[in-house]
Amino acid sequence: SSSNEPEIIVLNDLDKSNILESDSFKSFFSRTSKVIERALCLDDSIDILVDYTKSDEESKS
Amino acid sequence: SSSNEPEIIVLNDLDKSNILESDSFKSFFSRTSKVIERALCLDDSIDILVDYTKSDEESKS
Amino acid sequence: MTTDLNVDETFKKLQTHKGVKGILIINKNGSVIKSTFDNDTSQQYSKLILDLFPRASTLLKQNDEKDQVSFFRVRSQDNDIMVSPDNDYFLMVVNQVKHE
Amino acid sequence: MTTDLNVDETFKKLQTHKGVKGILIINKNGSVIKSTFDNDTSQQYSKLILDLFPRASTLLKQNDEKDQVSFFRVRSQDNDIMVSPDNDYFLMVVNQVKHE
Repeated sequence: SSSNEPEIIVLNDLDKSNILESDSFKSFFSRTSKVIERALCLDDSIDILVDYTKSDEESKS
Repeated sequence: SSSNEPEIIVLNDLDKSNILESDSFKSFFSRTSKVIERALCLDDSIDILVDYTKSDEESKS
Repeated sequence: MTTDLNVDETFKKLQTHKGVKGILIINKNGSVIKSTFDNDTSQQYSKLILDLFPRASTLLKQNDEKDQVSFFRVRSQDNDIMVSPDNDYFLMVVNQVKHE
Repeated sequence: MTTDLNVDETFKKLQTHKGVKGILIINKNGSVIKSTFDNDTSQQYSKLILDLFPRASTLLKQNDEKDQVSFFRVRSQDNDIMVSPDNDYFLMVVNQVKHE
């Protein structure tokens, strides 16, 4: 990492707890966890990097 | 773009033509076009950003 | 919008999804809100996401200047790192893709 | 590995895919090999991809240092920019996602 980056602020447990309980966080997590969940399900069903029309050896080339 | 980036070399038509006809390029394009094709088909079938359990208004929030 | 989401339950649900190797939630300043990774790893990922996100945003805006990033992912042969941003926070999940 | 791929046909096939707004092929130095975009736009996208790719790679290597980027994508609500790298080249497709 380059040294001109601002140092990341480390939150204490109370700060984290307050954020986790806030409506803005819950709204964010409700929506984004569903997006990720659907992306995970797609990963489970189809791997776009695999060419199903070929043998395994060729698809690893 | 930052000015310390090397300027992109502009290829002439002959250079492009030679690349497009090379085996290394064809191998690249054969594989990656299939990856993108499968990704496009997934985009057509499932939009992971849409929450199908909600009304449209809520999913736009 | 108020929700009655149980954050712990939803987090655990993601965590128990087959193949999931880790979950990280950070705010837009990069501070770690919740994570399955150790402190150093969490901070490393945080810096990388903050470095990547504006460039992902610029790429999208090249096509439509009003576009905002809703999701990005990076795949290797075996792993998938997915990031979903929304207003003030980012959710990142590292998933090991199964090959059948 | 020799192939008898017809580049023009495959390129056109991608191009006619419903929703596809543009296709770009560049080499790892950012030079444009083939594109549906004008010169300026192609070069802009090229610079952005070259800026994004090493950061995507670093993100993956955080999880597994042997991992190499096979694919990355960025989604907005309406658009999807997909990039697939392989050895010496990158293929990028901009797709407008349909909402049904």
